Amino acid sequence: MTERATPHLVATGLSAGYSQVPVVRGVSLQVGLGEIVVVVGPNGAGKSTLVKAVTGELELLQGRISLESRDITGLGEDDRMARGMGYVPQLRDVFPTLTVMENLEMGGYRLAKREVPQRVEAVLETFPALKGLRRRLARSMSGGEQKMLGIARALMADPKFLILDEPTANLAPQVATHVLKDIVAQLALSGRAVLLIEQRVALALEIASWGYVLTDGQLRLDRSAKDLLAMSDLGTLFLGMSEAGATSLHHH
Amino acid sequence: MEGGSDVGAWSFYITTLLVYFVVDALSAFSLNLQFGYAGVVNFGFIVFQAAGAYVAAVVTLGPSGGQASFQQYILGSHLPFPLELLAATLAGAVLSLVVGLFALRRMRRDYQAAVLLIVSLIALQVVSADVPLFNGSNGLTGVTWPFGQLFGATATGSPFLYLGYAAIIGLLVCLGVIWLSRSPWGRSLRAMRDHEDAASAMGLNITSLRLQVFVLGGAIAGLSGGLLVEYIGAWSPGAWGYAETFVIFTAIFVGGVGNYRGVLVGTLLVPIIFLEIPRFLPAVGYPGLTDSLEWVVVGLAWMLCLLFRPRGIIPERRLKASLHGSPREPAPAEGSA
Amino acid sequence: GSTASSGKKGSLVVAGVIAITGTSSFEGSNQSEGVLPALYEINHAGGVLGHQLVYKGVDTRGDPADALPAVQQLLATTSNLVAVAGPGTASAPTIVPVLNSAKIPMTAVAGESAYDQSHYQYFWRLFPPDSANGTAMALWAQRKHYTRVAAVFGSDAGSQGDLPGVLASLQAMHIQVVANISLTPDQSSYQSSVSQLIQAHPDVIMTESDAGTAGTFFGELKSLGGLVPIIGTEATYTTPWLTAVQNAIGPTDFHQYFTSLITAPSKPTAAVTAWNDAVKGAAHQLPVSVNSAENNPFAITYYDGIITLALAMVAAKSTTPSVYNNYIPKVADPGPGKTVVYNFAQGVKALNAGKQIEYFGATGLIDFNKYHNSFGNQEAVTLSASGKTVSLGQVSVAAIEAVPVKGVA
Amino acid sequence: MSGPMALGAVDPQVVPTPGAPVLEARDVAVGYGGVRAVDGVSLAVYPGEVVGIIGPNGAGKSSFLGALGGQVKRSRGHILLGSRDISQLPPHERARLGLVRTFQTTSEFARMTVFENLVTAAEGDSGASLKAVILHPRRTHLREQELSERAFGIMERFEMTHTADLYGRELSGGQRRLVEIMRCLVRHPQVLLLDEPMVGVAPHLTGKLIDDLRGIAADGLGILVVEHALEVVRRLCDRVVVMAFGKVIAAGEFEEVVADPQVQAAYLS
Amino acid sequence: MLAQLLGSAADGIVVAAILAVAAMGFTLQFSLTNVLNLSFGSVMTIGAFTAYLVNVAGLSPWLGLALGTVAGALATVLLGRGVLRLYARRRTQLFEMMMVTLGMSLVIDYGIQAISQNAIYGYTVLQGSPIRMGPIAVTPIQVGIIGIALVLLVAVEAALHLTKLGKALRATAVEPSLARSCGIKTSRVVLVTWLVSGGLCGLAGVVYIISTQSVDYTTGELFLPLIIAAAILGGVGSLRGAVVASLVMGLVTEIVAGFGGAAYSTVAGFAILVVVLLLHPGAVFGGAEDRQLVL
Ligand SMILES: Nc1ncnc2c1ncn2[C@@H]1O[C@H](COP(=O)(O)OP(=O)(O)OP(=O)(O)O)[C@@H](O)[C@H]1O
Ligand SMILES: Nc1ncnc2c1ncn2[C@@H]1O[C@H](COP(=O)(O)OP(=O)(O)OP(=O)(O)O)[C@@H](O)[C@H]1O
Ligand SMILES: [Mg+2]
Ligand SMILES: [Mg+2]
Repeated sequence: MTERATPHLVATGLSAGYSQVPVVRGVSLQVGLGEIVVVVGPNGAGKSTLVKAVTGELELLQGRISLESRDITGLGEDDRMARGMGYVPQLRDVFPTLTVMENLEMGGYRLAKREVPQRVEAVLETFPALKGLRRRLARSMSGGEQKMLGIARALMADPKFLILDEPTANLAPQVATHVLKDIVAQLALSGRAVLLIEQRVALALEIASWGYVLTDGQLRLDRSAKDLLAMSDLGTLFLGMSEAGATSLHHH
Repeated sequence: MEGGSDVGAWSFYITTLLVYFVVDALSAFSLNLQFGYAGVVNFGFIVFQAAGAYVAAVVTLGPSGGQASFQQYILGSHLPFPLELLAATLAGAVLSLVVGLFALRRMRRDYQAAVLLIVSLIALQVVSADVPLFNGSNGLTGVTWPFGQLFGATATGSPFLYLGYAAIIGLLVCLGVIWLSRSPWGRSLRAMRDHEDAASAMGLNITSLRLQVFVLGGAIAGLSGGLLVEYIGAWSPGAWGYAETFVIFTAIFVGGVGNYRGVLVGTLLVPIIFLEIPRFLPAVGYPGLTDSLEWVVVGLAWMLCLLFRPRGIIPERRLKASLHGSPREPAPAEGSA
Repeated sequence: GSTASSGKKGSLVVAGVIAITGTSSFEGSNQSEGVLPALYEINHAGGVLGHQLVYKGVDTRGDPADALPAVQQLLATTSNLVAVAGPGTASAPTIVPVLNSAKIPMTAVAGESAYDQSHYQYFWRLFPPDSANGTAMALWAQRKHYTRVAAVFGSDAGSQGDLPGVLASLQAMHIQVVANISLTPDQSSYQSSVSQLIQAHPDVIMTESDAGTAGTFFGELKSLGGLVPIIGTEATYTTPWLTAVQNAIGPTDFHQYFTSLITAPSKPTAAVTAWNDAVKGAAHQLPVSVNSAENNPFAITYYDGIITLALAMVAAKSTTPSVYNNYIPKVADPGPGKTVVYNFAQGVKALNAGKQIEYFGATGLIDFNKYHNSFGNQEAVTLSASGKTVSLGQVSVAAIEAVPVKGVA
Repeated sequence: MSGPMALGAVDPQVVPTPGAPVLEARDVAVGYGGVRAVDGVSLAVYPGEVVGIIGPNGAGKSSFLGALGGQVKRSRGHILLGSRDISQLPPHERARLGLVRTFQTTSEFARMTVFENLVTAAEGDSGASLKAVILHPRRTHLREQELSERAFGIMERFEMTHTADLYGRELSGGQRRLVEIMRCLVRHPQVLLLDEPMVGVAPHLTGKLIDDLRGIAADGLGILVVEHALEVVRRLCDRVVVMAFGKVIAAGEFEEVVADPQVQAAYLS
Repeated sequence: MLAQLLGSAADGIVVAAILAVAAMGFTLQFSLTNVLNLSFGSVMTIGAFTAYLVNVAGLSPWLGLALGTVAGALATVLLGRGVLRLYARRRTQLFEMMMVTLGMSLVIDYGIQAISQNAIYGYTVLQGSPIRMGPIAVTPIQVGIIGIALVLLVAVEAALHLTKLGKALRATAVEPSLARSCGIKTSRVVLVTWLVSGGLCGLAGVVYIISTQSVDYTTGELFLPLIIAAAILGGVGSLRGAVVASLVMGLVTEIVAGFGGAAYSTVAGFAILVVVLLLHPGAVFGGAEDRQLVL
């Protein structure tokens, strides 16, 4: 794997799960600066679980995680975020009883006070739909609007390493494309590291540089995105797809 | 020495505890149906038991002598068995219907709990202050049990018979509760507990379901009150402070919410063992110190139980689909390759 | 101090069946203040037939349902139980039959009129029924020429007992009740009740409530300038109440305004001296100061009850409850040729000398009627600024019984 | 296709007359305080038809579905199921008449197993009432067996059999979505309202879902589906309605609607 | 008639001020940690006894007020950190936690009963002679308590909605995990919640006994139901709501008492809650059902 960027996040031999029962077993992955790394897999494969282990929401049963070659295995969620991680969870990604502005301020919790207004404006620029909703409570917004807010919130801190768990869920097609092709791709271009989970597999692989296929809690493939995209049998082999499904993967 | 320790005294003591166990088990089952299944946090539970107790008392005490007699009450009459227990059951049901109509409105569950707690306080104050109702804070005395003419006037005079009588009623009702909660109706209750909007979008009438379970629970509470008052022969506001509701709740938590075997164990542990064992502690310090410390011990035991068994001694069991009348064995868990 | 004889024979238990925790926990305090000195005196005089007596508190928590197993546990585990002090108001209906059928003599303190005509063989009551105390208060008011009475009673069980007697007696004596105020215990403020009271312009307040409530109420009454004479029931003449109200309105005003009607000794007697000695002897065991225990009418009554029971055991030459029970009136009631004794030691001495005795108690003459009730004259007392009981006068049993009280059987 | 035991006892009034819509919304509006989320939407769904609603985020699609299902208060307009006006009925009565829906935010029963989630979906029918349970135990038992057959059949189809005994709260995001949909399939509704049913569902299962939905529509049922994935909409829907700012801005066949310049401007730019 | 009404209304405002201080503390704690803390009353008692002991030691009653507040804050932090957190680590659920706090209140209350020998202690400080205006009579300290309540309302409300920490508190209350993933140190934030609400609780204990003029082990426990009622009536989490609700309940109880219904005055106060529920069922509905404990 010589062509990969210098690793920013390195996870080795991760096992994590719920009530001491591992769901994800022995997964190793790395994300380098300037890279977009995609994890794909069927429902229930353990993608979100893997991500929660990386953010620290779930305690590790086994394995180590390092960020910028420093071991962060023992750190709590808040400390990991303080080291430049950002996270958009799949579910529960906004503070429902806070307004849009307050949500964004929380996203920029660790920023200096005077930086916040600037960042808010910058982030709202990327999601114009939120502009008119500054004082709206998050729980009284539409599904897609909430998702946008969730992403915007995570962008506030301008994280060096961003984790997105199905960020395009509930988003209208052009917004989804905007998120992946403009925002995420732009982040990578500017030297950030991105770990992305997507069900819009083809679209994700298009922008990604590296991809992992996770099924049943274990890594099955670890290839460059181009290689994965070229594998015509990717869907049938690893994602349990029928022929029809596999074609839809490519012409999405 | 006649009054001293002998087999008789011990067996009376144990019998009393067993009668209480039956009454508490009824309460705990009914509360578990309401809380564990339907998610209704009935912090006013004891009021419905009290309603049953008062009604069972007054319908057997005979007409009240009014202000001139040493106790005044309403509804005085001489109902024979089993009408007095039916009246008690009905009292619990009717009162819970009335309370349920406003307290079960759509609101956050913890608010609802607090509202019902307040109902409990209001009821206690009204009954204490309003003497003509149920003789105010002095309460009612002289209640006998239905088979008094046959076996001796007071239930404590023939405790074993009373235990048998209570146990049969208790057993039947508890089995009924178990059966109901395993039925599709019980499952609807759990659906309502977990997601009201989804449940109603599937055609469940939330308002009616909640009221059903509240009234059913209230009826059982009333019955348990009737059984209790016929045994101890007296009933007064001192017997139904809101703390009594918490004792039953704790029994459920300690035993295991949603699991009737757990609930039974909890009922045995909390009201009986937690609250009785400290009576055996040796006296220390000034008079009263031991009794205060007893409660400290009860509180600590309570907390330790919740700490070491957060899901209860026998936690709620997952109802495995294969056990559920399905002809098919569920496929073993496999990857989706 | 160490007792005269110890451990020759096994000790015997006197149980106090009473609310020790919960809202009526003051009952437990009253009781131990009387029973412990009695036991001290008895044990100090060599015990009963060589047995030492020990006290065991049994907590009813003020709840009949809790009281029942508590008492049954007592009966099951205490083979050497000889007597019970109590039960108190809330639990009596459930407990009296149980103790009676277990054949344990009890000196009950339940004021309910249901026990005015008790047929329980083992039930003994040295207390006046609640109504008698109320009648005495009304008589006292009449004697003081008060014409406008305000009744201020707590709404809790403990405080409601005397109210019907008060109201009925006032009615019988044609004294006007200008306000009848009920206080819910433990509120943060009673200002509205206070102003209601002031606007009724009473010339006297008759009252009973728990101590905390009284402190708040009278404190506010004073700060709004509404103090008038106060006549309290027997229950107000207990330390917590006295302290709370004294604290709230200050000792000077307290002494000036406050009177309480209590069961009273007819005169300072040898029995009262014995009682005072006993309290001092037991002081280290008591939850309150010697002074307040000495003046607690409930405590004195308990004391008399236990001394009487112990003397009955000596007279019967048996500690078997069913045997000595019959001797209880024999050692207390007055009669021709009986030797009057004022304390336990005297009684034992006289009995051992083969005499018949009459125990004249610290509360005065004891004379059980056929319902096992005995109560004496009532006395109006107040507390001096230095905390001593000052007698203001007496209301006789005869006067009380002469009032045609209707509605309170 | 009703089995040996009809699960959804259907009100005769609700059965549409031939050629008439099974669900009709007339001038429906929803407001939240100052926000006009739905502003006079009229729309009809005919038996056997799958109608898609597309539109930008915040267009009012979910609010409209909420008004149809009774979860959200209408400020005006009427809703007809068959020939019956159901505008005033509470959600559970609409459901009993055969109007079944999913939610955009999944609504699984968290402390019930997947299996129980499915069988409970049929509970709204009177078969599960206290009365039926007490008075007809035998019938209840048979009904349970029938239901569990169906539930296992559906779980197998969506590769969820291995999750049958997992609690709702133990599911992954996509699995929750599948439970949400499977619950609807347990019933025999007249009309199905689906709010973004495919979000988070792995691609190969979306294919199956499309086939299934088309299949049951063919049995004479009306389906109204809100969806952002255009590929899905193209393959699933007979007709598409485009909403923006609470109003319908275009309607018709998929290809012609997406070609509409107004739609292009509002939605696809 | 009017005089009586005015007098009662004035009394009602005094009662309301005491209730408001307690209800603000309670509502804050409840909405920010999601623990329905039934030991809140016991902590009030701790604050009250602290003030009493300061008085016994012959120190200034104002110091008693301050130390009572501190004692409430410390006790709450100790219980929250030392006890409740243990349970949270074991994933105790909302209602089980309520039971835990109930056990805690038993231990504290009866512990205090044991230590205080079950006696009632007088606390007659800061009384002063009443200021009279027609039928209205209030003591200076009562005016002071009303002032304290208002100042606290404004201060805490502003802190909660205008400061970053306040917003972080609210964020943590709804989505603790998401809050951590914003870099918020939730455990520190929760500490602040305990401190502030505990301080209010201790202060409430002291002002309560200044009014009742006595303290015993049941002091707080008996006041708790009223506090809970006020918190709910005001809408949990809303300080303004808690204050308005306290005012309504204070006025109702005192006016009912003033017109002869003293025995039913508390009942009337509670009945308000019931009436509001009947007339306006949505009034107290709000917030997510599936809150998690934040400890
Ligand atoms: N409870 C509410 N209070 C106030 N406004 C609301 C509420 N719910 C939704 N809205 C607003 O109403 C509008 C329509 O929302 P709705 O959820 O119906 O949109 P949608 O079309 O489903 O969007 P999406 O595709 O993002 O799910 C949006 O602007 C939203 O912000
Ligand atoms: N809270 C939980 N408790 C127990 N098991 C869980 C929990 N959350 C998830 N699981 C289980 O862990 C497995 C992996 O879940 P995860 O959410 O990681 O899947 P995923 O790959 O993200 O799927 P999806 O694409 O559907 O989001 C699933 O089988 C699920 O049942
Ligand atoms: Mg996932
Ligand atoms: Mg939507």
